[in-house]
Amino acid sequence: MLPTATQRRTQPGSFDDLIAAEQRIEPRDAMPDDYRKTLIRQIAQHAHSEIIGMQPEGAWISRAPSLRRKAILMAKVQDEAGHGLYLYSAAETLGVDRSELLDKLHTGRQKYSSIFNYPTLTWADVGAIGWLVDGAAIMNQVPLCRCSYGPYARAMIRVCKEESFHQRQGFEILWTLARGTEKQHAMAQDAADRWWWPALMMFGPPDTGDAAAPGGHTEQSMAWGIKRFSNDDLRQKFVDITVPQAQKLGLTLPDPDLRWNDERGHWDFGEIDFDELWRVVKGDGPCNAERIEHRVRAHDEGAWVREAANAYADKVAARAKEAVA
Amino acid sequence: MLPTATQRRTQPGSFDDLIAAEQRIEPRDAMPDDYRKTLIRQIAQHAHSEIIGMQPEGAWISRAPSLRRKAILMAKVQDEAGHGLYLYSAAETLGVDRSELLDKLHTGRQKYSSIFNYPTLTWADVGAIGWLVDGAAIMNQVPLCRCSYGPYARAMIRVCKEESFHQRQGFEILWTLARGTEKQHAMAQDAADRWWWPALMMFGPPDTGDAAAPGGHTEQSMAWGIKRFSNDDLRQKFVDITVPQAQKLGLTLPDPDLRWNDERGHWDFGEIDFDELWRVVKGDGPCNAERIEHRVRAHDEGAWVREAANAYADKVAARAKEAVA
Amino acid sequence: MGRAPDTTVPEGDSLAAAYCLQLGDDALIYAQRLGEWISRAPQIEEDMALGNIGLDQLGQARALLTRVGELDGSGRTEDDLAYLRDEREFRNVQLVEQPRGDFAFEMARLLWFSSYQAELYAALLTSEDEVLSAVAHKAVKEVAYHRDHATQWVLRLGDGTLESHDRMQTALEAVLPYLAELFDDDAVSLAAAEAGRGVAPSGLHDAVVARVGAVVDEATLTLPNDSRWRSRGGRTGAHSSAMGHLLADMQHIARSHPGAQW
Amino acid sequence: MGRAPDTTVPEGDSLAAAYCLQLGDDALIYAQRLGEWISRAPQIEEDMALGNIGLDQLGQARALLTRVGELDGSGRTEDDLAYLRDEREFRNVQLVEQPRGDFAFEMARLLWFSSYQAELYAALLTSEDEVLSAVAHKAVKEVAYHRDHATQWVLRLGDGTLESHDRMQTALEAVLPYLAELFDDDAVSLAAAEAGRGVAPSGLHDAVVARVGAVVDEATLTLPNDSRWRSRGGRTGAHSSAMGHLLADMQHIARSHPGAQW
Repeated sequence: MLPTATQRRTQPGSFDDLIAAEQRIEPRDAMPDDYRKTLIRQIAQHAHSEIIGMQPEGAWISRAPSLRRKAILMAKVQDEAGHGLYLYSAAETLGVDRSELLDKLHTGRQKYSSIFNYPTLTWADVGAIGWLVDGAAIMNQVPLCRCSYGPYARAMIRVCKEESFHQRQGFEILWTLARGTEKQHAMAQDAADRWWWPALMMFGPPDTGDAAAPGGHTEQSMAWGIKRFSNDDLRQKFVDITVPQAQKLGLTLPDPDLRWNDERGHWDFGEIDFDELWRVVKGDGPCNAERIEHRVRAHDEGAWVREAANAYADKVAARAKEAVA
Repeated sequence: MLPTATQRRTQPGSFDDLIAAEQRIEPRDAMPDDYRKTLIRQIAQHAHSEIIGMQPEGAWISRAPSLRRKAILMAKVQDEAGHGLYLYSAAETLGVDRSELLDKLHTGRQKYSSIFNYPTLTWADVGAIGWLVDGAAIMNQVPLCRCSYGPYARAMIRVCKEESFHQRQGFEILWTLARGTEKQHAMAQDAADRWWWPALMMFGPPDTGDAAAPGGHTEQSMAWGIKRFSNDDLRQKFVDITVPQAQKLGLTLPDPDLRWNDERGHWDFGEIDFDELWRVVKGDGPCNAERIEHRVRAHDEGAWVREAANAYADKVAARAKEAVA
Repeated sequence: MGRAPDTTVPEGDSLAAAYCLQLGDDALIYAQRLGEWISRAPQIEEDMALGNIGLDQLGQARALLTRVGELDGSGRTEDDLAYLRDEREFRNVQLVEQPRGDFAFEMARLLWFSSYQAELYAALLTSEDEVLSAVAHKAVKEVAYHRDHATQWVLRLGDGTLESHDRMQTALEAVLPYLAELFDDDAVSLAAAEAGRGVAPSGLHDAVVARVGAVVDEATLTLPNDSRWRSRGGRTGAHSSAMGHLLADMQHIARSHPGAQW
Repeated sequence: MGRAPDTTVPEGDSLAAAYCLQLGDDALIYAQRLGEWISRAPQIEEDMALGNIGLDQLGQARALLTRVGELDGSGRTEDDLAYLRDEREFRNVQLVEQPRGDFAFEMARLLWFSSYQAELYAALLTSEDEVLSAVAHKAVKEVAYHRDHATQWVLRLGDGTLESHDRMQTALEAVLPYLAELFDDDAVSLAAAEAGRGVAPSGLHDAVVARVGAVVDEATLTLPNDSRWRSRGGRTGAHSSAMGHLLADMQHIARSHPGAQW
C-alpha cells in the first residue's frame, strides 16, 4: 500500500517535526501536497469572502444616513478589499496566483462564505453584519492567528485586529438605532431577526457529519494545526458571547429555545435549519447569482485596464533595457 | 429669366387658386417644390420637438410627488409621443419617411425647438413647461390649424386640443405650489424665473431680421398660408395673456420692464437676450448634447427590435402568400 | 430572551387591506418600471404603448391603495402608502422591481406578469369585496390588452431575426427565477381566498403557464424551467437590491417636503 | 409686476460660509461618485485606492460643511447640509456630479479635478480664514496623492494598448465640456478672494492646464480644446440631470427618518 499524502514526508523530520513542535511552516519549507491544497482552498475561500463581502455593505455607501457613518462604512469596505489582498498574497506563497483563484471564484469552482448571499435590506443590516457576521468571523479567525502556516497566520493577525474594530462599529450602529425612534428600533430588531440564524450557520455543519468523523477533514486540519476548535465549540462560544450583547442592545434574538443552562454553563439554543444552509450553499440563496454577476462584471469591465497596465509596464521595462544597452 | 418656384404653376389654376381661395392643399394635389420642402422642414422640426420634448418632463415621471400627478404626467408625455406620430405621418404625406427624418434629427441636420435644451431642475419646472412652454406652443400652433396644408392642419387641431389641456395642468401644478409651503412657493417662483425668457424666445427672432424682410421666409410662408402672424405679434399676444395668469398665480416674472401700456393696450416688456437664443440654437445649451444622445441611444438600442419586427412581418407575408399559392 | 418571528395573519378588513396592498404594490412598482421606458422605447408607437400599460398599472395601484387606506382604519391615502412607506413595508413580488433590461426582457416580464394578472383579476371578478371586484372588472380588460401586446412582441422577437430570437430566449431565462414567487401561496392570499375575497396564487399557476407556454412555442422559443435559484420574500417585504434605489427615486421629492400638497 | 433676479452676494461670515459651501459640495458630491467604484474597480488595489480618494474627499467635505454651519449662523450640522438641502441649494460644479463612466472617464475627471484642487488648496494655505487654511494644509497633501494616482493611470492607459489609448482619449473629450466651469469667476469666489479668504478660480486655470497638458503629452494623448457646449450654473444651483438621482439616493434614508440620530 502506498503511503497517503499525510504519511509521506517530503524531507525526513522536517514538516511533521515543525507541526509537532507547533512551529510555523514557511513557504520555502517542504510540505505535503494535501496540506498545500487544503490551505490554498481555505485561504482562497477566505479571500473570496472578503471580496464578495464588499458588496452587501458597499450597497449602502451611497445611502449611509450620516456623513460620519458614510466615512466609517467606506473605510470598512475598503478594509475588506485590503483583507482580500493580504489573503490572496498568502495564497500566492503556496504557488498559485490571484488571477487563477479569481477565475475559480467567477466560475463557481471555489466558494465564498454563504453569509454574503443574504441581502442587506435596511441600514440596520450594516450594523447587524458588523455585530453578528464580523463577530462570528472573528470567532472563526482568532484561532487561525496561530495557524501552522506562517503567511496565513500573519495575515489573520492583521485581519482580526481590523475585524474586531468593525465588530464594535456594527454594535454601535445597532446601539444607536435601538435607542432611536420607534422606526429605528424596529429596523434594528428586524435586522437581528434576519441575521441571527445565518450567523450561527457561519460555523459550518454540526460536528456530527462526515467531515467531523474520524479520519475526516476536521481531524486532518486539526492534526495540521490549521483548525483548532470544532464547529460546534466555536458556535457555542459565539452564542455565549453574543447573547449578553443582544441584551445590552435591548434586542431580542429570534429563538424561543434560547435560555441559560446553569448546569452546562452555556446558553442553550434551538435547532439550526441546516437545510437552508445547504440550499444557499448550493446556489439557491437570495443573492448568489447577483454577487457573482456583480463581481464578474467588475472584473470583465476592468480587463482592458489590467491589459493596459501590463502593456505599459512591458514598455517601460523595454525602454529601461534599451537605455542600459 | 426662369420662373421661381412660387411663380411656377404645376397645373394651371390649381395650387395658387386653392391658396387664394383659402382652400386646403391635400397630398395628391400638385404643389411647388419649395412649398413641399418648407412644409417638410417645418413639420419635421415640429415632430422632432414633440419627441425631444418628452425628455425634460419624462425625467420627472419616476419622481412625481403624488400618484395623481404621476398619472397626469405619464399621460402628457405619452400625448407628446402621439403628437410626434401625427406629425411624422403628416410629413410622410409629403413623400418623406419617418426614418429619414429621424436620421436627420439624430445627425443634427434638422432641428427641434431650442426650449427643450433647458433642464428641468425641480418638480415646479414640470408646471412651468405646461404653463409657459405649452402656452407659447399653443400660441404658435393655433394659427396652424388653418394652415393651407390639410394633413398638417388636421394634425394641429388634435395637437392644440391636447396642448391646451396640458397648459391648464401645468398652470394647476404651479397654482398648487404657489399656495403650498414656503419651499414650494419658492420652487414655483424659481421655475417662473428660469422659464419666462426662454418661453418668449420660442416665438423666434424679432421681425427685424433677414427672415422677416420683404422676400424672406416669413413673407413666403404667409403667402402660402403656412404662417399667419409675425413672431413679434404672437409674442406680444402671449405676454398679454400670460402676465395676468402670473398675477393670478401670485408669481412675479423676471423682467423689471414689464408694465401695462395703456396707450398701446399691451404689456410692455424688456429686451430679449437673443444672443443666448443663438448660442443655444447653435449647440451650446445646457442640454443639447444630452437630448440628442438620449434620443440616439434609444434609437440605437431599439434597432434590433425594429429589424425583428420587419423580419417577422416579411415572414408572415411570405407564409400568407404560400398558403394562397 | 428568545422571540419567535411574528407570523400573525390579519383578519377581516385588515386582511382585505393586506391583500389589496400586495396587489396594489405589484401594480405600483411595475408602473414605476414601465414609466422608465417613456422616451427610451425602440419606436415611438412603443413609447406610447408602454406608457399606456404603465398608466393602466398605475390606475390599478391607485384604486387598490386607496382601498387599503379605507379598510385598514389608518386613514392613509394612496400617496401616504406610496410615498411614506419604507422598503420593508412594500409587498410586491420581486419580478416587478427588477431594473429595466432590454426590450426582450420587458416583453418576457410583461407576458408573464400580464398573464398572471389576467388570471388573477378574472378570479377576483367574483370577490366578495365589492371594491376589489369592481377594480377587477376594469383591470381584466386592461391586462388582456397588455397580454396581447406582449404576445405580439414575443412572437415578433422569437420568430424575427437570429439576434432577436437569442435575446428573447435569454430574456425568458432572465425572468425565470422570479416566476415561482408569483404563485407562492403566501399567508395573506390564502386567508383572503378562504374569506372569499382573494385567490390562492398557486391556483393560477397552470393556466398562466399554459398560456405563456403556447405563446413561447409559437414564437419558436423554449420555455426554460430549470433555475438554480428563485426569488423569495417580496410578500413579506424582503426585496432585491434594486428596490431601495427605485424607492429613493420615487419618494425623494415627496419625502423632502413633509406634509406638502401637490 | 417685474422682478429682477436676485444677484446679491453675501458679505463677511456669510460670504465665507457661501465660499466654504462651494468647496464642500464639490468634495461631497465627488466622494459620492467615487464611493460607487468600491467593489466595481478593475482590480482590488483600485477598489482601495478609489475608496481612499473618496474618503479624503469626504473628509474635506465634512470639515468644510461643518465650517459653513459655524459661519452662517444657522447652526446647521454637516449632516443637515448634506441631507436636508434640495438640489437647487447645492453649489458644486457639474463635473463632479456626472455619472460614473468607465475607468478612463474617472481617471480623466480625477486628473483634472485633483489638479484643480491642488492649485486651489495651495492658494488657500494663506487664507485669512484660519479654519479654511487648516483644511487646506491637510487637503493639499491628500490631493497631491490623488493627482499622482490619476497621473500614473493616464500614462498607463494613454501609453498602454490601442484600446486603452482610444478610451483615454475619448474620456478626455467626455470631460471637456465640464472644465470651463471649474475656472469661472463666480461672484462668491471673487468676493471671497477680495476679502482675502478665497481664490479667484480663473487664476488657477493656467497652472492646471499646464500640469494636465504635460501628463497628457507624456501619455501620447491629445488635449482636446474645442467643445460645442460647456456646462454652466453649478455654483448657482443649476445641475445636470444626474444630480437629482444622486441626491435621491444619498438623502433618501435620512429624509425618511426626520429628526433621527444615526
